[in-house]
Amino acid sequence: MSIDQKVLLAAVVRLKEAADRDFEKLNAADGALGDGDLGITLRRGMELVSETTDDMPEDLGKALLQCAQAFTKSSGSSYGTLMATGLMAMAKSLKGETAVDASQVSTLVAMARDAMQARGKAEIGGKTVLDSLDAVASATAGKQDAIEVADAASSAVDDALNNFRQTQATIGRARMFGEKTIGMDDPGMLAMQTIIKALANRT
Amino acid sequence: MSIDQKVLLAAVVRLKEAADRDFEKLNAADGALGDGDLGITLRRGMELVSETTDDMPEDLGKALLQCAQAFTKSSGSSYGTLMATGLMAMAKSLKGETAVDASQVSTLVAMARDAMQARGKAEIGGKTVLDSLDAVASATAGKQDAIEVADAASSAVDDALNNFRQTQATIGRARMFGEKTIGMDDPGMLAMQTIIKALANRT
Amino acid sequence: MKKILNAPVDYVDETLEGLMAVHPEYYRLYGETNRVVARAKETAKGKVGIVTGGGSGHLPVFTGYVGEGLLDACAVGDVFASPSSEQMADALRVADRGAGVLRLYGNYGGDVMNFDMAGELVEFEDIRCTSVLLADDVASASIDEREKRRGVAGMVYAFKTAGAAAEAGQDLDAVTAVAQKTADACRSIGVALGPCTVPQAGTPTFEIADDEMEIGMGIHGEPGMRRGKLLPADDIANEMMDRLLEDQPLSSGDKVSVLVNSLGATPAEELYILYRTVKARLEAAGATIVMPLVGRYACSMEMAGVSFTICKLDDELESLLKAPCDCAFWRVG
Amino acid sequence: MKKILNAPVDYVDETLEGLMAVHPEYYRLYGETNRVVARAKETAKGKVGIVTGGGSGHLPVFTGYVGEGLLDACAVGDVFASPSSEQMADALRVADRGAGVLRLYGNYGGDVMNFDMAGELVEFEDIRCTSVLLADDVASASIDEREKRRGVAGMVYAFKTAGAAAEAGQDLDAVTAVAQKTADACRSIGVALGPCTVPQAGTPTFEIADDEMEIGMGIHGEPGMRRGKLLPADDIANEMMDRLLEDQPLSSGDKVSVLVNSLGATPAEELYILYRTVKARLEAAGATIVMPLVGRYACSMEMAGVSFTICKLDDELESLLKAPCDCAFWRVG
Ligand SMILES: Nc1ncnc2c1ncn2[C@@H]1O[C@H](COP(=O)(O)OP(=O)(O)O)[C@@H](O)[C@H]1O
Ligand SMILES: Nc1ncnc2c1ncn2[C@@H]1O[C@H](COP(=O)(O)OP(=O)(O)O)[C@@H](O)[C@H]1O
Ligand SMILES: [Mg+2]
Ligand SMILES: [Mg+2]
Ligand SMILES: [Mg+2]
Ligand SMILES: [Mg+2]
Repeated sequence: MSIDQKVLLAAVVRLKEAADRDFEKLNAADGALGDGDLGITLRRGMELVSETTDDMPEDLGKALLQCAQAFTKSSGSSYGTLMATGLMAMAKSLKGETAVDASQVSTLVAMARDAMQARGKAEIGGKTVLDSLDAVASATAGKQDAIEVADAASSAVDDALNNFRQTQATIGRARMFGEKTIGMDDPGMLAMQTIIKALANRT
Repeated sequence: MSIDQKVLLAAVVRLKEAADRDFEKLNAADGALGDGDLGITLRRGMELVSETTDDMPEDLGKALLQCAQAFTKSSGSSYGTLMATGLMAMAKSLKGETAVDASQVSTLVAMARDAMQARGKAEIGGKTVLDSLDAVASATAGKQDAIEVADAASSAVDDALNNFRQTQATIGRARMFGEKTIGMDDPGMLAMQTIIKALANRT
Repeated sequence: MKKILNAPVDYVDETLEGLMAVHPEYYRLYGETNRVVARAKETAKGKVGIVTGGGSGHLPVFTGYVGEGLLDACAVGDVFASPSSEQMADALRVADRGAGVLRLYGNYGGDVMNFDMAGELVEFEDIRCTSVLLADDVASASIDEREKRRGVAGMVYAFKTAGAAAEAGQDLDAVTAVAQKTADACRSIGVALGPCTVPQAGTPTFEIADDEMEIGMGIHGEPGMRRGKLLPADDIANEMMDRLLEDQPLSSGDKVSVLVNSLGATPAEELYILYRTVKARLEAAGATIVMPLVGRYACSMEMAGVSFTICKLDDELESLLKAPCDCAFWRVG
Repeated sequence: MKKILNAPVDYVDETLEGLMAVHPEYYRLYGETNRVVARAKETAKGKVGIVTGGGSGHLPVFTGYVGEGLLDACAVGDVFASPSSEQMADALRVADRGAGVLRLYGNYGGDVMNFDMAGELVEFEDIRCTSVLLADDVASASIDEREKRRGVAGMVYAFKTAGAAAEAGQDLDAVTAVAQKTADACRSIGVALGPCTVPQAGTPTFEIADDEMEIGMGIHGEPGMRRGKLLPADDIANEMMDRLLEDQPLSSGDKVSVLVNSLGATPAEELYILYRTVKARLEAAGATIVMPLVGRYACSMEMAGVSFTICKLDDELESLLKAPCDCAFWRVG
């Protein structure tokens, strides 16, 4: 199974539902280590994306660029900007394509990760959303089958959270909380769990 | 018995004690209807008066002027200024005298009352310190004997409080509390009770 | 007590010490008790003096407005307490340059008695004094008892216009007339959301629930007209404007200045939010707004809340309001 | 939530609406979302532009400092949230008069990413951009990790000196160098006594007991260095000065300016009380104080507390600091 406009539109619906569902949870997680707006950022971003689904281009590059712009417009929060950056990187590489194979997911996610790293200047391993993406890129690498890819991505975001929970935050507002962050989940990694699970249609 | 420098000095000692004793009570009464500084005003005034007792002039006019100045200096609160005004009026009329008879008390208190009324522009009957002085002036009028005068003054300040308790304040900060002041004592009348009782050496 | 201070008894003297250290170009201390603030530079002989005075805790009021085109001296009391008549007399003395002095201050019992007494003291020294009292707080008495109203932020307008008149060389009677005209033209009302603490008392001036406000509360926490649920900004502004316009109706062609003033803690953001409604209401009444003032002009330390003052202008007052002035807290021109 | 507002979501737009209504002589709105504040009057062709941006709730920072001798434009985010990169790009566009634009703002993750992105966007339009980030809060990282420090009130100094350099006709590299020199010369620290409430969150940014203070707390309530009992003013000032002087030692002959800044609720009186100790400490270190600033220059709405900023000056910075500037919140010269 390959990913095309129809698949993307269905994913947007699931993503919006997931953003609504996890709104409070993400705000609370960000509230404990930051300014408590992460649920807002994700929900508002998905609302704006949803408003554009009627004219979602068939060209996947253009479609993802449209999604990126929704995130840029919706707010200036770190997560929104990082999402826009990641989407833009994928958009560039998909320009002109109307379908993409599941086997390419790993490469695309890695592209997003790299662009976001360039933008935010954080290290891999710093307990941020980058580490979730890194885990997803690795876990899906070499997989061809859509179901396998979805399964691998879905467990990778869970694993990433588990693997980093006992480490200390080094980036963003959370950094100031130092050792207190040990044992706590990074809000951005939680948000990526919401996103990947919705994309993979796994719960 | 006539009042002279020695009597005055003894009265100052009693007044200072009384001001210390009633400090909290007067602050609390003023706190309920004003700014809560009346105990401070009285205590601070009597402290400054006490500091000058070593050079208290024999001339009662000069002596009372000295007391008045202590009250002017100590603070700018209404009560301090009214006290200074009343003392100054008595001082003017006693200039050059070294003794004054108990029979003159009524006239002197009336003088103080009138000067304070001119200064503060309140009516008699407005539930202020003026009404306490008015009651004392009336009750001591025509009395010759020091003990009789003291008794009359002492019960007059109590009666004034009882007579005005159920009326409404019309002057100063208390005015703003309107009907709430019914049933409450005017702080300035309470302070005058402290003063007159200490002067009369009655409790 | 959530305040930054040393011994409460030193609050005012230390404030003045810091103020002098930061602004020697504007202010100097004067008088036996160092409780008079005068202009750093002596004014020219023959200029009418303007003196104010009152309790501390209201910066920029009163002390802050000593400066060119404004006041000549200020007698400084303890927090929320009148200065003594001796201190006021000192302020009158330093302000007198042979042309007499206007006493321009807020209508509070203690201040009135002490300024009267101070005037009597300096009369012996042949200093002629006049008085104008600000009584602009519409919440503190009905219009029939205007003389009982308290003075609040409206005094800033009177300082400005009288100060400009004196600087322009007008004589004592003329300066006094300008001040009186301004005082008559001002109407103010406040709303309080939270109290402040008088250092020497140590407890908040009043209690108020987390979801309440009090319309008409005085700047020392004097009880207001109505306590109720905290309303949206537009509703608060409308209620305050209702009271002000009821008291001094405006009609087409009127010119006003308006002061939207924080009592201390309320941030600038919220003053600007309120100003939208203030402007809309004034314009709806047909009035033209001249030189609106939005900020902290007359505070009660860390009290949360705002006050509105409307000052109705004629051509004379308008030009005096726009004339230059300069102090550490306010500059025009 | 003890605040004066309408719908929380409108807090920023209504603030801007009021600000424009009061000060049309200083400001105008620009951009698709009306979230760019630019100077009312277009500046001359060839003048280097200076743009800032950041979250709202800090008036006079950031928006307030748009004005002559200061900034050209500001991108305005929601309360305590970065503006979007599109808004920043609009600010860069309106500020560009052909000589390039300096991005001068505080070191916060979101702002940095968005300003970088905005710069990439306008690069396509041939607008040359440089960046200087304020990272003056000594409590937010050790001196070895200076690039991780947050930007706080020190930015006021950088706005002033860079603004003066641009107004004097210096080119982009020179203006950028002045801004960087100022940023390097600034050290700040805050102390918080009470929180503020972000309208859309509706709850206070942090909790703190009635007898506690937190030294080093950030302007958005970021955790500080030490929470403890509320100390006397002189002790608070000494502890803050210890940290600042440890970070940037001063010696005889040094010239500094110092900003004693209220975070919002703390009244002017208390700033002056603190200034006594600040002055004593600077003078004890042998430094000369130039143009001390005491007041509300960078706030966090109704937060209670203060910050100190020391800006070490050389002759160039001193003369740029003293050069004229004019906005609704600050005037020099
Ligand atoms: N520089 C960065 N690089 C990578 N990830 C980051 C960076 N900054 C923040 N994040 C991620 O974003 C999350 C916080 O996002 P958000 O709440 O939008 O931040 P803020 O509100 O502080 O702008 C963090 O938990 C982290 O995963
Ligand atoms: N104008 C006045 N005329 C007569 N008595 C007055 C007047 N004003 C105040 N008082 C008396 O003084 C008392 C309050 O004194 P004080 O606490 O010193 O006032 P404040 O603190 O408001 O200056 C009142 O209870 C009243 O008895
Ligand atoms: Mg956040
Ligand atoms: Mg945020
Ligand atoms: Mg009192
Ligand atoms: Mg008093």
